Amino acid sequence: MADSTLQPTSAFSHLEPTSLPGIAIEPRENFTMASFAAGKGRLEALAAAIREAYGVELPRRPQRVVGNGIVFVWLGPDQWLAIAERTNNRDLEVELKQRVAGLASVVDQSDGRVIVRVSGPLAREVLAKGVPIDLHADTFGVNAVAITHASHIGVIMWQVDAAPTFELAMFRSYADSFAHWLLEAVASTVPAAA
Amino acid sequence: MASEHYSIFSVLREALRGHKGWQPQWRDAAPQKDYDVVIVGGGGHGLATAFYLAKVYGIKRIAVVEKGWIGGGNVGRNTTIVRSNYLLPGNIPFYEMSLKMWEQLEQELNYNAMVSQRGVLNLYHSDAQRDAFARRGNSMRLHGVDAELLDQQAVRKMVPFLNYENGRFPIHGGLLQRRGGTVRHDAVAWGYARAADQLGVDIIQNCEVRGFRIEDDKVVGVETTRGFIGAKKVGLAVAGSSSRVAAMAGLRLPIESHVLQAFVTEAIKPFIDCVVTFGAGHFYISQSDKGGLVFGGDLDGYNSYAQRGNLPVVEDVCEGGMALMPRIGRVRLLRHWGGIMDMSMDGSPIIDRTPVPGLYLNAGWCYGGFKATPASGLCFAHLLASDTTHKTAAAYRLDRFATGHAIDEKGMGPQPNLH
Amino acid sequence: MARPANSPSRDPLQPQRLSNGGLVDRSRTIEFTFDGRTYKGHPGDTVASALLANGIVLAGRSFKYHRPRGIISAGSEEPNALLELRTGARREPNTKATVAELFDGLEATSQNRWPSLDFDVMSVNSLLSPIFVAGFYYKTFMWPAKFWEKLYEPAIRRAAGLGRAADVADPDLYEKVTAHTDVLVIGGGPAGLMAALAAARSGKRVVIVDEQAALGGRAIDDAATIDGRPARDWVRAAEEELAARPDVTILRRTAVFGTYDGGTYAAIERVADHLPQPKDHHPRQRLWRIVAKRAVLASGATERPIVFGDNDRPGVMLAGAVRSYINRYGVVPGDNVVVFTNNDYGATTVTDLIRSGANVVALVDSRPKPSETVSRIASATGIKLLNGAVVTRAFGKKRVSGVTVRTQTGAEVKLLCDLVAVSGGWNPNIQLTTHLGGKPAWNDRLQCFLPGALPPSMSLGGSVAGDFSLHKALSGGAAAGASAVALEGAKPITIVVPQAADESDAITPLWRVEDHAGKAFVDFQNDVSDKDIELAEREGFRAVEHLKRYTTLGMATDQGRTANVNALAIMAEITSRTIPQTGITIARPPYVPVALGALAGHHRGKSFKPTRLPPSYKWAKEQGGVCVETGLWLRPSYFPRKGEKDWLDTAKREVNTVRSAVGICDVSTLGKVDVQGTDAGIFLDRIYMNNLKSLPIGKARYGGMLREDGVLFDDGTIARFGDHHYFITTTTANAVRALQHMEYCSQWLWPELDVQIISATEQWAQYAVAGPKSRELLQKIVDPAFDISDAGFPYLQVGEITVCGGIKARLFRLSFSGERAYEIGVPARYGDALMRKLWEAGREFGACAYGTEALGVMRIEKGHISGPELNGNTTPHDVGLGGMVSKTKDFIGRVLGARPGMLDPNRPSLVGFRPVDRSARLRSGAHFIAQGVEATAENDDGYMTSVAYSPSNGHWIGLGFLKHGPSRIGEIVRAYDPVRGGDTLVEVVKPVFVDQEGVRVRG
Amino acid sequence: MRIACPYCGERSLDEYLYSGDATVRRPDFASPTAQADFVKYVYERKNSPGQHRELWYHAAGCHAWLVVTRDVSTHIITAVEPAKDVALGTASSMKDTA
Ligand SMILES: Cc1cc2nc3c(=O)[nH]c(=O)nc-3n(C[C@H](O)[C@H](O)[C@H](O)COP(=O)(O)OP(=O)(O)OC[C@H]3O[C@@H](n4cnc5c(N)ncnc54)[C@H](O)[C@@H]3O)c2cc1C
Ligand SMILES: NC(=O)c1ccc[n+]([C@@H]2O[C@H](COP(=O)([O-])OP(=O)(O)OC[C@H]3O[C@@H](n4cnc5c(N)ncnc54)[C@H](O)[C@@H]3O)[C@@H](O)[C@H]2O)c1
Ligand SMILES: Cc1cc2nc3c(=O)[nH]c(=O)nc-3n(C[C@H](O)[C@H](O)[C@H](O)COP(=O)(O)O)c2cc1C
Ligand SMILES: [Zn+2]
Repeated sequence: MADSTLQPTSAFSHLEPTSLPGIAIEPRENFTMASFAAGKGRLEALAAAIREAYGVELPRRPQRVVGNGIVFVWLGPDQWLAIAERTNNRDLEVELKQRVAGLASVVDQSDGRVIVRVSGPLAREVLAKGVPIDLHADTFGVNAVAITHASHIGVIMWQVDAAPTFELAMFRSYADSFAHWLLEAVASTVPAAA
Repeated sequence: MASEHYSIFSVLREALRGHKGWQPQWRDAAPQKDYDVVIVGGGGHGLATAFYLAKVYGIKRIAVVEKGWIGGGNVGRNTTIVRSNYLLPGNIPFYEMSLKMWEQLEQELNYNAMVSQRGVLNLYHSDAQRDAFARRGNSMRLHGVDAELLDQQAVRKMVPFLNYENGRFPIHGGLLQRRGGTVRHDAVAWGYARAADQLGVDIIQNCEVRGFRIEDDKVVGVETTRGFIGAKKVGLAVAGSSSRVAAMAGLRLPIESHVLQAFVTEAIKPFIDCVVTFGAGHFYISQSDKGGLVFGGDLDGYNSYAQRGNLPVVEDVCEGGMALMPRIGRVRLLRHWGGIMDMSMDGSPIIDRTPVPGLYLNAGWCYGGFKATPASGLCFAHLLASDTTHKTAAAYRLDRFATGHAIDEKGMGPQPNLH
Repeated sequence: MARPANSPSRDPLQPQRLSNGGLVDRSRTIEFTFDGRTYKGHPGDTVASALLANGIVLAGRSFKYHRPRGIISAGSEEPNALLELRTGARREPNTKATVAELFDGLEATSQNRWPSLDFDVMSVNSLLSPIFVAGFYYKTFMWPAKFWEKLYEPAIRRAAGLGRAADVADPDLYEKVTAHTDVLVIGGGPAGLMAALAAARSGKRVVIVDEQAALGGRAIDDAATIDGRPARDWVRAAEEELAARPDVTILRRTAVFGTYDGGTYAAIERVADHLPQPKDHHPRQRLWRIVAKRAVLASGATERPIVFGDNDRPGVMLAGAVRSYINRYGVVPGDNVVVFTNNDYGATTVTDLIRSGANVVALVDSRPKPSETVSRIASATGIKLLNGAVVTRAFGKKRVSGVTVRTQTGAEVKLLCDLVAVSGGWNPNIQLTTHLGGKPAWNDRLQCFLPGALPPSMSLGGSVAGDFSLHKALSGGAAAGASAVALEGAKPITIVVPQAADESDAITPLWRVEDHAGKAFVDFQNDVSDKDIELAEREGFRAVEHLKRYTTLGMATDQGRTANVNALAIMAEITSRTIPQTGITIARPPYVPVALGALAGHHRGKSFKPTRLPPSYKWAKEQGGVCVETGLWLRPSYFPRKGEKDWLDTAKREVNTVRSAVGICDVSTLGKVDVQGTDAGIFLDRIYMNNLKSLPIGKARYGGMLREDGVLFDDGTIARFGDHHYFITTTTANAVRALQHMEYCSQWLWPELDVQIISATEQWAQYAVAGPKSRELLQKIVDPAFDISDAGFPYLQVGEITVCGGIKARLFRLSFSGERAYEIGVPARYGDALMRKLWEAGREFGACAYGTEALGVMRIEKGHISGPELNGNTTPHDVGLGGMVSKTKDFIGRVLGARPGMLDPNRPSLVGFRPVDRSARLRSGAHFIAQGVEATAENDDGYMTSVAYSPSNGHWIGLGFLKHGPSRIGEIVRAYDPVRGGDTLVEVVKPVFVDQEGVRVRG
Repeated sequence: MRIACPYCGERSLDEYLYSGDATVRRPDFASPTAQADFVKYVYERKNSPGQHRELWYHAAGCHAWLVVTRDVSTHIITAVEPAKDVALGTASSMKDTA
């Protein structure tokens, strides 16, 4: 919205991209996101429509699939979150409404959630200080998704790559609280200065 | 039947002869063939009921049957708080009567149950909470019950050890009932048992009720692990086991059984003088005469008969504790345990007849029935003896759910685990 | 007493330190203080081993009698040696000297004594001990009644407790970690190490924990031999192998303290307790939540003493602890030692003592005939063996100086000594098997309780299972580890069990020595003697749980780990029952006491709960907005300006501005739920009490949700955007519960409906723009393509629009204030910018920002209900919304809402109030009493729910529930508020104070 | 306690909310005995020890309502099914008995 007089602001007031030995963290907000839920009896038709439009299979378990410029994250039974970079005014709500009209209910979530990326060899150790699920590579591999909580804050998280890189999405209003916890967990994990 | 009178003199006398002369505090009675009244459940309420039946209503042949050892249920595992700072007219007079009875209890029983009116302070953290407490305090005052609304300064003066500086939910003040406090839980069971025993009540331990004998639609006795015991009337005071025992008579109650945990720390030098409840977290605390911090929080939240809880609630409660009193960070938790609560659908108790003639019900005490022990005993005894409702317990009817007269202090509706 | 002549020369500063042996680092000497005096020790010491190295055994005073007490054990079962560690904010009461590791500069102070440990005035209690028997206070202090609280109890409380909590907040950090594993091995002794090796070699994930600083368990304490080499070497090799495997986690200084449902174990790691201070940003302790598919419990066993006269004299120590001090710490706790045992393992202590150069005065073995092991030891060492003999009494005061022994013939002999090593046998550490309700099972041969039914997925290895010898521990551990992974689907592997001795576990029970003189303690810390047990029995407290509660036996910081079995055995003996008939008290978590800070972790102070910030938060702070906690949210409550003296002043100005011009308020915190699907309309009709079928597209309507019991649960607006598309709002407080309720209805009650419920609360930054000038203001924001004139966008209209040059937005013509008003929503990332824009645009209209205070005032002026009226006990009729309740459809709450009690005309119902003296202030929470009657409960007619100073009226106004309220309009009643000293005459009025005709909302 | 959400996998107690007996079903509002039926439905519970079929909500997870079969004396869980499937009669364990 180049011609708009409104500029977006970050939900994080003190989280900057940071790289420390063994771990890097980065807030990520510039996405367009939409959640969609299959209408009753429309699940297969919806899956076909997505296949048709994006060439990927909607995951039926807590997984995500990466398509061409779009990612689908399982969000619960018969529900997904579609995520794409927010370039060229792309608006997934609008886009999906066209493609799955009559098959699913689509809701814009681009602003509802913000994402924090945590990566590096210490990522699992840091996250285990707030996230209660098993992040072992054999259990939670690349593209695995979990809806859970981190330090009392609800998160949807997934693994991006084997670095390992994780992304955690949380409601926007929690961004600062989450960052506060995360920085504490990072500080207590990286070897102390002295 | 032990009849010695307890006093410093009897203790000194016994000290001189190596304490060889003490008698059992109550007889370990064997069941007789039948009784006028059989009370099922040797907890605080059952024992108190037996005592008042004998003492106030002159009933002669009374038995209390207990499946384990007396006092082993909730009376022996609660956080010992007594108070009458209720909100609703159905509740206040009852709990106030109970508090008044606590004030006289030791002389009545000749047993030191350490009734200690050290004050119960409920903290508020917002204007809305303050006003809700004001409503409650005013309700209490209208009933002639003591209540004070403290501002932050007054609270600070009284309990300086709380987190006033960087709390997530600032402490704005508190509702104080000075006459509230704590009572030594075990002593309540033992004191009532001893006093009831002295009046001839049979206290029968290790005797579990497994069924009711019902003839001509009327209860005529109980089947127990020690055989049949006949009874003209049977009163249930089995707290967390209410549904399962009532089911033996074909009844379904408006009750779910939930687990509540309690916690005690290592003994430390006393610094908490009153009972404090944290209005913004699930946490309340007092310090026992031995020095242990005794505290608790919310129910675990799920149906249970297991008498133990789970880790998330342990953490939740301790988080509340640290939020309220960050200086106890290095004090150690010594033990935590659980009890089974007869959570009623509106959070208030039931003292009533049942649809089965001869069978009477005292249940639904939730996690607040310890403070009710004396009044519950008296009102239940009244009902058992006279077949009429004691006027102070008139609201505790079983049919109030059908008629739409729930007594819902917390306004949580028919969700027992939310009360 | 003199040190034996043959003893090797020792460090004069640590007279009891051996010149070699143990895991301590003699190359470094560190200093610590105890009661202000400085001593030396080595890294690897515990405070106890360092004290003992310095020849100190007196470590504390007992709880009740203030008897001098020494170090008894070398582990977490210690009942006596409890110290205050550190000072100031880090002061840590009741710390077991036997667990606390030494660090340079450590400060330790003894407890429960005044003025000093050596001379404790309170030890007069000891003289009064004939009175202070178990339960004496239940019999006394009752007269006069008043004196209990004024006199007796304060005195009791002064004596209560041991150490002191710090006076200020704990400065250290704590954290929590969740770990998942295939196999959790609890205990790093020989059994645990073998179990871990067996499990790890199969490739499974293993976590092995031990509460001590070093692994090895009793194999280290006993300086055992494994595969022909010192156990410590074998342990090191095992550790190295485990450490090299990526899927093995070794946690030292970590005690598993609780077994919970579903294979969850809690453990506490003492991350930095062995350091002067935690490292920067690092925690002092860490709480582990370990989720394990299988657990192998290899927790070993704890030795128990024998009860005899004055068995609490400092210098009377558990035999196994004596061995630990010699072999693990290189300290010999005494020079002339009497060993008193009823079992072979205890007798082995002699060998270690002799090796360390101590003089073994005698081996007193209560068994009439020497066992093979005992004969072997006696002949190898040449010590004096007294069979069939018992120690009847220890003497000495602050340190044992000798014992009286009754020999097999009944003769009494005195033996001089400065250390008595006692072994009454071993109690397997079964606590973690009972936390889920498992009942221990008595074993007659071993004379101890073994685990009974185990928690699901737990198995046992080593002495906890009664496999007492080292050989059995190793093989039992290996088997447990192998079978645990086999059950998890690992291929069976064969593991070679190393060679080790199969020591004898022969024992003949002896619980207490008959006819002893002096006081014989069973529970040291709580000062419970065998006489107290007899008294309890006499008074009818025979059930073990009664015994415990009456005498407080087993209730101290050690939870009776050295006391409980002895106690119940004595009770069994007195009541002529067997031990299994007598039973054992239930063990509860935690296995070792756990700092509360660790159980709270990160969640304290401001981090107790997360904080939610609304989109305009930053802007509001810049504007000086004062924010308050609303659930988890921080919301601006008012925006003070210079010259305003308080919040009230500010709120008045804000209200006036809204009512005369325009104001802006962040209402983003309201719950927002998107409801779609072909049955969305039917669904909403079932969850709202009012009719929604007729709601046209592009319109919004107010609605009320009931609980199934007919009580009003929540209210909000329902907007319709399309045929099958609705957007509803809930109150801020109920946002989460309302969503949950809707999901319950759609998934459980009516899963056949085609309805999709998606929360959109955080997607939209939503601002109320209210006041006569609101449209003009918005006109400057809303893109020109959209007609927001009163005709084009009337009251209750909703629409999808764009603002500020193409930003998508939603506009709702709703009003909580009663003014012409809108709510405008934009995607939350633009929330901050839109607020700034509205602010700028509003300048020319004199706009203000307003917070929850003004919001509250205006809704009260309009008689709109909110939280205080939705208190969980009110019906639609109570709040004046009875007319909205549909009579034609089914909806949640319909049927039970029609019970007689719910429709009772006597229920207080909503009306308004104003003070008769218009300058008087009203307060919510006041109760209504009719004039001329007494202020009593019978005359309580209701209560005030909400009050506000109404700038529009120039006086205070209120809403409240009053019996027969609507028919009492015009009546004057008392608003009685004794807790705040208020008693105000108020006039009952209609609950609308502004624009009663409701014309302003339409503009 | 850990509950295996059929969608998310096994999770700890703190992700879930308990919501009571799953064996009672909402009665017909139009029945002549509706009021008595609703009283029973809303208030009266069997609440017996042993196996219990009960509703849980995966609050911190996928928001599914679940029917959990659990022994309330041991806390051992033997089945977890989507409430939606149970209500529709399509849960796998129900098919078996149907
Ligand atoms: C952790 C916890 C904290 C609490 N805190 C407080 C508090 O601070 N203040 C407060 O007022 N209340 C509190 N309570 C609640 C209070 O303890 C109970 O409401 C009250 O004790 C219940 O009454 P009771 O004493 O008669 O019950 P119990 O002591 O439980 O007595 C019931 C007895 O019935 C026996 N029984 C059961 N079934 C049978 C059978 N079939 N045959 C024979 N006997 C049977 C049981 O064994 C038991 O002994 C708390 C409860 C718990 C668990
Ligand atoms: N022959 C006998 O009569 C006899 C009797 C007792 C012990 N023993 C000896 O004991 C040893 C038995 O080996 P084992 O491995 O079974 O026991 P162990 O005592 O050697 O090891 C147990 C380990 O578990 C740890 N531990 C206990 N509870 C714990 C908890 N909750 N959390 C974390 N750690 C915990 C302890 O610190 C200890 O290191 C052998 O060396 C054997 O010779 C022999
Ligand atoms: C008010 C109160 C104080 C307690 N103080 C202690 C204590 O100091 N030490 C202790 O070990 N247990 C203490 N307990 C807990 C009991 O030991 C016991 O766990 C509890 O009564 C439940 O019984 P159970 O664990 O046998 O089921 C206390 C219990 C209560 C109710
Ligand atoms: Zn789930």
